[in-house]
Amino acid sequence: MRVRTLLFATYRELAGTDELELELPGGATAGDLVERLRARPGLDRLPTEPALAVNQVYAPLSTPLSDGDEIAVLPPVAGG
Amino acid sequence: MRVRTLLFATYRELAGTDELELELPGGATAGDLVERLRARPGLDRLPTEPALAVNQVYAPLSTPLSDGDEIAVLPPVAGG
Amino acid sequence: MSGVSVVTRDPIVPGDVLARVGAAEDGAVVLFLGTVRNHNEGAAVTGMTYDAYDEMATKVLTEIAGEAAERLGTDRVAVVHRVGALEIGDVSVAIAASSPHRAEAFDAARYVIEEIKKRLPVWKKEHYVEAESRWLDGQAPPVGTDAEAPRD
Amino acid sequence: MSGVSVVTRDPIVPGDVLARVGAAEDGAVVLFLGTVRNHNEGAAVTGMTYDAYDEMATKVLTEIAGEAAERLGTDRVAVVHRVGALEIGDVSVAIAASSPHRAEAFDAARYVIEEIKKRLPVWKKEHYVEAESRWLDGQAPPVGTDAEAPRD
Repeated sequence: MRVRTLLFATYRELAGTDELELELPGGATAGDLVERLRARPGLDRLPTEPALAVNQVYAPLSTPLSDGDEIAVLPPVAGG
Repeated sequence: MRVRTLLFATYRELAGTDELELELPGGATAGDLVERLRARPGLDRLPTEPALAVNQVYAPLSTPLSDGDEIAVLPPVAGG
Repeated sequence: MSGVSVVTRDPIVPGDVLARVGAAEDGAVVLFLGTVRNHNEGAAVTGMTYDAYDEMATKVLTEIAGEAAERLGTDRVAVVHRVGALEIGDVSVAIAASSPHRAEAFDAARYVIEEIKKRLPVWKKEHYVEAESRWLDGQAPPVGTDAEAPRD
Repeated sequence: MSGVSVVTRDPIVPGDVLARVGAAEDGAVVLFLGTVRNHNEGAAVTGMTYDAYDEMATKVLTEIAGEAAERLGTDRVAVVHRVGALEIGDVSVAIAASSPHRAEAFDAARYVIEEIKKRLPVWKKEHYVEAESRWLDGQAPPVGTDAEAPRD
């Protein structure tokens, strides 16, 4: 399956991009995606358990992914 | 001595006026003034210990008065 | 005080009160508006007439704003209280406070309105659809004790 | 919801946010403004750039406003968060709430800003007079647990 990954703020700067399209095996979880990301240059500095949103809803690492999902990797938030 | 008495809201309506000039003996206190007021028609319904301000500062009944003082007799307040 | 403390018969313009506070070092601004509502204790209300001991009210308001400024840690507090005949929706009181951090700005605005209710020499007569107008019950103001009497 | 919950790149006009709340039955209106301040932890600041996960931020803001409305007991909550490049004094967030009584209006406005800080997907990069710009430390957002995962 193919998923879309969005990166923000410091994580975007680590990745050098704000978006990645990744191919994952069926049954992959959000945690599996994070491991794949951490194997990429720059993103080895991503936390092992970053906050995630799957399709714009906060979700744990155990969340199973589906084809076409939008996964955002979110640094600690600082709005207001 | 002569003092000026101001009346507000319900107390003004009891008195039928918003201001009275009264002559008091030297050494009179604010409490003495209240007793004098309560002897007037309508003002017998004034509380025996109303809140008072002497020269625009909240003051107890025991406050000694001086010639020219401005004494306000204040119903419970309801601003805001 | 960069702010203002005033009792007025003119309509209150919230933006003008807001404009009295704020500074480059502030990260938080709180504005409170008290408005005349169309109901009270189950009765339909048509308006409210505010009576005040004007000169003293301005003094007390200035005192309250000064106390709020101390809590706030800045002098950026503004408060305007209206008196006279008000209609439903009219702003009876506007309070603005600003500070570097939000907790203090919320606290100061809240302090001012609570103290106004306790000790501002203002009274209100509510007008009803179906009953005679009446002066609302208020709070006994804090009268000085003998120990702290203003004269000797 | 008579109010509004939105993330925008346009300057915030406080009066417009205020105008989204208020009703004849309300006696209290609270407006909170967050503004960009010229200092942080001892360093002189020249401006702030806000980044956001726009679509999700609008959803989360709507959620927060809904929760505030429940606490408030009215649907009169409005919240606007700005993103992009802001200068000192610019309003980054405006929150308005109105209700019959003041305690609920204060509480709702406060709730919205506290929840924004906890879970709105927004980040800010501060720009300094004497140092390189940096992303500010934030709070870990509340990620769902396995028990409440959004899918099975």
